[in-house]
Amino acid sequence: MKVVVQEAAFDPYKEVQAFQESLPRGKHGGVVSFVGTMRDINEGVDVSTMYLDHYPGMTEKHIEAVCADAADRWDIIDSLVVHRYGELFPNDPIVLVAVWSSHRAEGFDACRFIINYLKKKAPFWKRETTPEGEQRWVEHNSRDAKAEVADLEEAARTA
Amino acid sequence: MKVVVQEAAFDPYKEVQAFQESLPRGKHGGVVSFVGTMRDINEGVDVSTMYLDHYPGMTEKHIEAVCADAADRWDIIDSLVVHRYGELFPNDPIVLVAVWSSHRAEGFDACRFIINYLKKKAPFWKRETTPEGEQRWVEHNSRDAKAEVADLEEAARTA
Amino acid sequence: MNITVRYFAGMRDRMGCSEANLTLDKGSVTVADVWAQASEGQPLPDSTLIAINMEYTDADASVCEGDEVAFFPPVTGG
Amino acid sequence: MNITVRYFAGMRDRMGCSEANLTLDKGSVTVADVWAQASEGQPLPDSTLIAINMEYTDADASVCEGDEVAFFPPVTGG
Repeated sequence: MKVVVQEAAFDPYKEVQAFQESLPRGKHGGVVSFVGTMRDINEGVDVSTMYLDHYPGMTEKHIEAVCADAADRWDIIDSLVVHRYGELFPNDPIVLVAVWSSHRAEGFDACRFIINYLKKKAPFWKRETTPEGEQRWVEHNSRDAKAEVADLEEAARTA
Repeated sequence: MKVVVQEAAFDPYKEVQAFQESLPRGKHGGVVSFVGTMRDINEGVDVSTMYLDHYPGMTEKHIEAVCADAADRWDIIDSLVVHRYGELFPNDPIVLVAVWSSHRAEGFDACRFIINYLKKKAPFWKRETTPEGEQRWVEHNSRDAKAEVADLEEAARTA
Repeated sequence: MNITVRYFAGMRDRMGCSEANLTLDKGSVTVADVWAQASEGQPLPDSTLIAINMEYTDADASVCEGDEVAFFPPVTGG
Repeated sequence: MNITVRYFAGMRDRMGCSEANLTLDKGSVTVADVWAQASEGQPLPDSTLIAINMEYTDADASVCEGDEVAFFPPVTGG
């Protein structure tokens, strides 16, 4: 398992290939990857730049916990997460999640689990700047966040 | 939508990046990709090379139909499939499925759908060679194939 | 009626060829008729998949002049 | 009891700082007590998330000497 939280821009597919070099050859049957990229529009408003705030230390800790949880739940070979913070521009990769497994079903399940839980648990906050220079913190766009965290803890306990 | 069936080896992530260059910048929020690679063991038997037979024309036609079906079912931006045939070696990428979408849930669903249905409908056949030079056609390892195709047609009709 | 028959993978090995041109006398022909003539009366293996002009079908389907009928084992790609 | 308090994102803007060191007189202290002193009596916004030493918790949790208590809005990464 490898988790990197960095300010520098990255090439997600170079990261996948570099990490794969460290794995035994011929053992994995599939790699499922998700690359989240910055869009130039959010909820109907144009966005020209984005700043990603984070809580150093807590971020890594919770992403690692999510990856470890995925490895407990599914039979996977390894996982890699790279997540940026700081200033981002449209089309920039924000996050990469890649999962190597013998069989594809486990890879899809684990990759989706990691990105879903990362988005719920890893302390990152997006602040968007419009072309007019207006800044706003992106708000959580689903139901009450506390209830969601409670659901997550409950799901983790009962799994 | 782009579907390529080729004999030559390929770098799946170069294909993803090259195809992405053709898409409008800043519009997709995520890319989900699956890369299936050749393992050096199958059902407990070592495998040193694999030959992938296919039905030229029918293969492309059915992969394209699966991608079109995915685009009907989910709100995705575009999809790319590259699949090899001919002689393969362990660790070689066999297939790439990549799906671009605004939101990740649709990307995961569509990518998984495409690889699952491709494996059921696209006419490819694997013949493995063991280190001792023994050759065997890989047999369908799930339940009765005809029932499965019927299930698929039924699912397609009622979706 | 002239028909092209194609075989793939294990079916090619079994039939000893990948493609054959058949002429059938009947006016109305099904896939089962094509198989019977092509195989000289062998039973069609249970799990065989069938395509007419690259579309999946079954042994009861009608075959027309110029059709390409393919017989092959369950697919194992991806 | 000495506590470090940290704020992120909109909470940092609201509080006008990212970090503060607090000294509390009480022997037994909860997150709610820390917030009350740090915010000089402001109500805790409804959706605020709380972490003690980088683990999620709630306003009733006990706080110990040297703990780092963080207050922040719902997360929006990924």
